[in-house]
Amino acid sequence: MDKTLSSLAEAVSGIGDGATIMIGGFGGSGAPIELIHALIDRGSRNLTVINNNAGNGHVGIAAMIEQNMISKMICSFPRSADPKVFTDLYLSGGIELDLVPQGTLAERIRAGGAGIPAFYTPTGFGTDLAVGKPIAEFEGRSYVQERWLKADFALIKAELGDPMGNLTYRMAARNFNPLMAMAAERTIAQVSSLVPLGEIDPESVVTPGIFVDGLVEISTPKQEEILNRRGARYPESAA
Amino acid sequence: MDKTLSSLAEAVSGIGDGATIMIGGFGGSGAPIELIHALIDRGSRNLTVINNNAGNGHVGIAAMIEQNMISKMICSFPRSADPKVFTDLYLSGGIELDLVPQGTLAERIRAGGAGIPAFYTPTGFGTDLAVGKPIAEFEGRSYVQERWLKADFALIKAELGDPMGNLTYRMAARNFNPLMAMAAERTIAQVSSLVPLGEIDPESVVTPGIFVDGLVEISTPKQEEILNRRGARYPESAA
Amino acid sequence: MSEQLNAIKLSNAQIAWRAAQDIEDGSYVNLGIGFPEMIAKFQPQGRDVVYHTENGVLGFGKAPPEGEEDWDLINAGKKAITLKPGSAFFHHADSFAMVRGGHLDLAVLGAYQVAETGDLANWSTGRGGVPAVGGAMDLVHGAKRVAVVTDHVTKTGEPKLVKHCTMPLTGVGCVTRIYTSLAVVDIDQGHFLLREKLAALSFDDLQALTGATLNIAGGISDLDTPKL
Amino acid sequence: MSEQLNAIKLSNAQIAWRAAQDIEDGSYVNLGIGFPEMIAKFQPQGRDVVYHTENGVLGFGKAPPEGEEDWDLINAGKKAITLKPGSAFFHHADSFAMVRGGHLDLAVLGAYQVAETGDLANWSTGRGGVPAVGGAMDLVHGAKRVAVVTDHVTKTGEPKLVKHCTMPLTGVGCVTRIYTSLAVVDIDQGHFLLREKLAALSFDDLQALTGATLNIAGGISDLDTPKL
Repeated sequence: MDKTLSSLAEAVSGIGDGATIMIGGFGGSGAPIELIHALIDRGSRNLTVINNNAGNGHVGIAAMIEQNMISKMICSFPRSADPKVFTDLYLSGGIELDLVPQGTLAERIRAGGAGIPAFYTPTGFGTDLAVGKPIAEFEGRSYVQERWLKADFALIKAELGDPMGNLTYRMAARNFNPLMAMAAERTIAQVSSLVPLGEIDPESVVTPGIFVDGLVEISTPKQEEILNRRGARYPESAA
Repeated sequence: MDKTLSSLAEAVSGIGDGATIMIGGFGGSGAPIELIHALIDRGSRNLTVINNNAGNGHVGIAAMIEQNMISKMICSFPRSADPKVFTDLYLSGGIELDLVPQGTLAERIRAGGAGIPAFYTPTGFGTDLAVGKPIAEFEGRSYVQERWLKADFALIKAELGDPMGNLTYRMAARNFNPLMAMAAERTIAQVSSLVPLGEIDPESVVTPGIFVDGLVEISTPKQEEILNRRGARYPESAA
Repeated sequence: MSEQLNAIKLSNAQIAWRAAQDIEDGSYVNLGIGFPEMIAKFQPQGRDVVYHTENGVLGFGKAPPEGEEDWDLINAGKKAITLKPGSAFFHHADSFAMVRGGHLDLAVLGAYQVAETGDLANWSTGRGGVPAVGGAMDLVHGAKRVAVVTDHVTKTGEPKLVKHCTMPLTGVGCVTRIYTSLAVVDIDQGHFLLREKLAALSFDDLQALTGATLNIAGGISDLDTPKL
Repeated sequence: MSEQLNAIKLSNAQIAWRAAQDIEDGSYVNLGIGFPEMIAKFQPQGRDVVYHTENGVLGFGKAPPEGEEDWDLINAGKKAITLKPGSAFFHHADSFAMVRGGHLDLAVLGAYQVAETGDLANWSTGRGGVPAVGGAMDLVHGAKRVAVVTDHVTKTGEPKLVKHCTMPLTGVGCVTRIYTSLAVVDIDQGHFLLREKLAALSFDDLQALTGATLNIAGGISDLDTPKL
């Protein structure tokens, strides 16, 4: 079993217009920058993107928005000082936003991966973000019903990967990545080091290979925060 | 911060009559035998015990049943060729049984730990085990509403533990242990090796210490399957 | 016909062999405790199959030699197993997320009864005793294909493929294919669809041993297995 | 009274210092992004506190020196952090299981408004722009104590402790204690209970700056902090 893909282009080749894509990462950590930029090269449009944020700077998801590839964002914290492109698009009605509390976002994605179509959470009860959602009382307390989230594709970033798709992560770059791996029809991981089968201790595997469909090695991955501190743009000609 | 307990007796000292206890393990693997036997020494009664099984042989949970400590079992597979004590007690009405499908049992315990009071699952729909439970339809398919499970205490077995309660497990002895650690008011772990703070790689921690209240080192723990193959009994005088 | 039937019907090993032929290269598979576990022995050469067990192991291999068991390394049937390169451990909630979440390509289970609607009864005879369900009710949901391996009839000659299950259900409308001692039958939109039968058995005789109509679409192949 | 108020009121650092005094040895604590993060600086000597951050780190320490940041090791405010011995990484669902599941001893957040019922408004002014909620709605549920650090009044002098929140709610009936620039106020069964106030401020003046009745039970202590 070898899930290794030969190129970034191959990795994103199946992602057509209108797809729903989960993209791992939280702020500048754990974002699969090379996969995102390969998707920008492919130029898919009308995408729904699920991520905690709506991009920062002019690379990664922010660059996808600048390239007008995204018609809807599902996230918890889309506000950003730079760039203003999401803000401007949102305020002009050019991009749809589904705002979800961060813990509910994580749990909805896990539910999608675990075959749980709906669950109840105290989060959001009595707030504007629960409007229209079913409410139920358990043991005298009120809870909001939330639904699973699934996607056509997940693009994630991992640290070690083996040919069967077993993955580990690097520090807080783990965040949403293992959850998204579970919740997509097709999960593509960029790994910083592709290691031979058997080199990842079965005790230390965070994402078992059953959740991963393809992986591509990017041995010195770009880090979103560092790119942004350098003022990087993608594509470079977009400057 | 040091959650280390000085003795098994201290570890179980708070477990009074009528308590609800989650006990880790699946069949012969992962059962905290020394903690269970300490609880037998303490002699608490009228306990509700949550475990996948209802004991095997004459040690561990089986010995608790033999000692008449348990008034109710919540489990997925209580059937056992040896001993017959659960069978006899159950058929004579001497012990209550709440039978739960194994995946639903795991998810209910996780829900208890995660603050999710209820969720929907396809498991059990249309069967005797869904009788009386709310049913809901999502995207044309029917699901059963299941409730969280919590406990007063969890007794679990881990491999490495540090003074803050960070834990790792040993192979398939992991099973229900990390979930139960999340779902109890007070979680007590027996660890095969107590290591200094900082010796467990933060990437490899399976149960973060926030879920653990006390731990006791049992450096050469008994293994239930091996005990049973030797025909062991607890207490030894019970033979 | 019972003696004649016993003479021609497949052994459990042959049923397991037949089921194994349908497991594709690269599949993630859960084999139920007992008879279904035998399928792993007949995995065709050159196919890479990853086996899942409910208690938190993916990618396990054969049983270890006697005396070399590590009893912390077991499968859901509590039998000792070994690891293959690329295996992983995880807790029970993640394990059943794999099951319920549709990540398994195939789950194979035993059966007391299977209805033409795909309903399965395999956990309780409904005759008292201590009920025990384990992971059966979870496994029938989520896997892309849910197959059954079973004798075609009970020991007393009653059909196990029926119109409606009379025993307590494990799941509703969940089975997609049945490998029996006499035939291979698909569930197709609430009906049995006969795919293969033993050459030595006439369609009418097979129908007589089946509790609901066997439909045909596109011909019936011979159910042909090696002697096992 | 505004100038006089500015002369006596606590600085943010002093409010943070006061809040830090109530954090018990051995606590698991989440400090909200921004002002609440300052509390960690004033953790009293000899108390062991484990800090949780939503993005999957438990047991982190101070910010690293500039130039030594690892940007894969950040907190929920996207600031670089360091690790202390005994730290752990976990994914976002496990992180919010800690929050929602009641495993934190304390969460401290900022506020636009807090009502006497314990309702909190801290995520949206309701005045348009891009809405963003982050983990605030999760954090207000589950922690054993949910505290707020805030100025007692807005920049224009309006009370932030009110009868009903007029801004969009973050959570209903969730706040248990409020540390303000003038007082320490508990929420007790739907009412404000004044625990401490600046000695320089009369009860009547404090009441005038508060949007709902300040109740008293068992006396009012002086809110006394070092100069910070």
